[in-house]
Amino acid sequence: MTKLRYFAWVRERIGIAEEDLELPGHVKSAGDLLTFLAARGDGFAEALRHPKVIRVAVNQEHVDHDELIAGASEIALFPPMTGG
Amino acid sequence: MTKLRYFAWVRERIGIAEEDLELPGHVKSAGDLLTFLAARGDGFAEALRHPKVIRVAVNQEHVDHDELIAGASEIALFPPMTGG
Amino acid sequence: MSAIIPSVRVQHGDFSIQKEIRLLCEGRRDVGAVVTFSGLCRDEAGALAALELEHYPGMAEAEIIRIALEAAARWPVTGLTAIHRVGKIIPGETIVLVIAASPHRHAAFEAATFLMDFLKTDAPFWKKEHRNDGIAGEWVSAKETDDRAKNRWR
Amino acid sequence: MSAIIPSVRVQHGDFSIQKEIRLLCEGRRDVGAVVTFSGLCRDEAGALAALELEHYPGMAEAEIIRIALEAAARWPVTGLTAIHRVGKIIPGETIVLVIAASPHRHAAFEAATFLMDFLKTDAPFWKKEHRNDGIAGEWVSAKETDDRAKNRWR
Repeated sequence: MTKLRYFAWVRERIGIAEEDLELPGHVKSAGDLLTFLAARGDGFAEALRHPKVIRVAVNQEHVDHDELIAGASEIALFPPMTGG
Repeated sequence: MTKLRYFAWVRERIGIAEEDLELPGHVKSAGDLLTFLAARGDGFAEALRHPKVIRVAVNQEHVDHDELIAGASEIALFPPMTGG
Repeated sequence: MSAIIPSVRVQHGDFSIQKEIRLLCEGRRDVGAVVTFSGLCRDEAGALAALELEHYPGMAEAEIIRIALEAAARWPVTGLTAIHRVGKIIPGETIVLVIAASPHRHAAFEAATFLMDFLKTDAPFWKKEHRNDGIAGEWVSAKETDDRAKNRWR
Repeated sequence: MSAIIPSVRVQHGDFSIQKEIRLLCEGRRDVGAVVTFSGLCRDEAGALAALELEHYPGMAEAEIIRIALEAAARWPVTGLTAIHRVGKIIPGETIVLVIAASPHRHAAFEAATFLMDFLKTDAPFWKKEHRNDGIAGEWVSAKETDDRAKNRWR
């Protein structure tokens, strides 16, 4: 099981802040995960319509979309950051 | 009459903090003033031995040594600044 | 310069800049320069009622610590502090404080600037606007100028 | 950005950085960034007992105001403060404080750095050292690095 966490407008559009999910074997990279989630429809499709802008963190560290996510216990998706 | 003011080690070597002086007509530039004062001997010669390092302010503004000083009411001599 | 332990906090409440400087310099006699940066909430010419700050707990602190350690590796700092507020913040209030202490002034200026540049683009915080005219506020968009500010350090 | 009136003081006593920031930003909602620089007296690995700060009254204030107005002409600042202490200052105490407030963070960082770089080389202040070992202290020498720091702004 992998804990998925969503923040800011990604969270609002998906409609939940987090969930635990068993990821299928063909979801190997962060980019694969975005494609897989977008196919769940509705909020997911809406939130992930422009996958290039979505940032991904694996176990609380930033990763590129081509990074492999095998063994990740926590994956977060969020928009570009606007703190400070 | 011109008020001359001395600061930091220039003041210490000259031995006074300020004086009022009638400047002779041949003292036209800030550099002329340094030469004229150094010739007064003792503390002045010691303080102004390396005229290039001496900074000059006329009426409380920095000037180069070739600046004319006619009509100055206050001239200050001091070493490079070390505040901040 | 021995290794430093950056002081990093995420909190709802306000803080005292004077107290944070004192904590960073207390008992030291080798600090010659302290630079602080405070980021404040502006009212955007009266349009903005408040900002709502969201963050990723755990990662936000971890990411700022990573940035601070990178700053400490690049400049001879004696201490670094970063405090980021979350929740609702009204115009005039402080959102973020960064402090860099060093024997030398340019190290302190550069470390504080670096910390802010990377915090803006890499630390997981997001701002949502609440407007005075009642129209639903938007999430603040990331600025391209912030990416450029970060990239000049590479 | 309308013209600002820099707040410049030379004084013997210490000051509150928190109070000075408040004075600079009070009642404003357009300030997004406040950068402060504090210059502290170091003990030079135990050798220094105190610094004695001398200044040229009148010109010191006038010169800092000239530098601050030049900074205000170069960057969109909403306010600038500079306070320089004189007299005897012991290690750990603050010698100088500069504050720059602006809508934008890089303007605040640059204006504060500029103000310090020029204050160091152009404002008529001089430091004399008092040593712990009783040997007569020297006047601090001007640093070539400070001249270089100033000249990079030209």
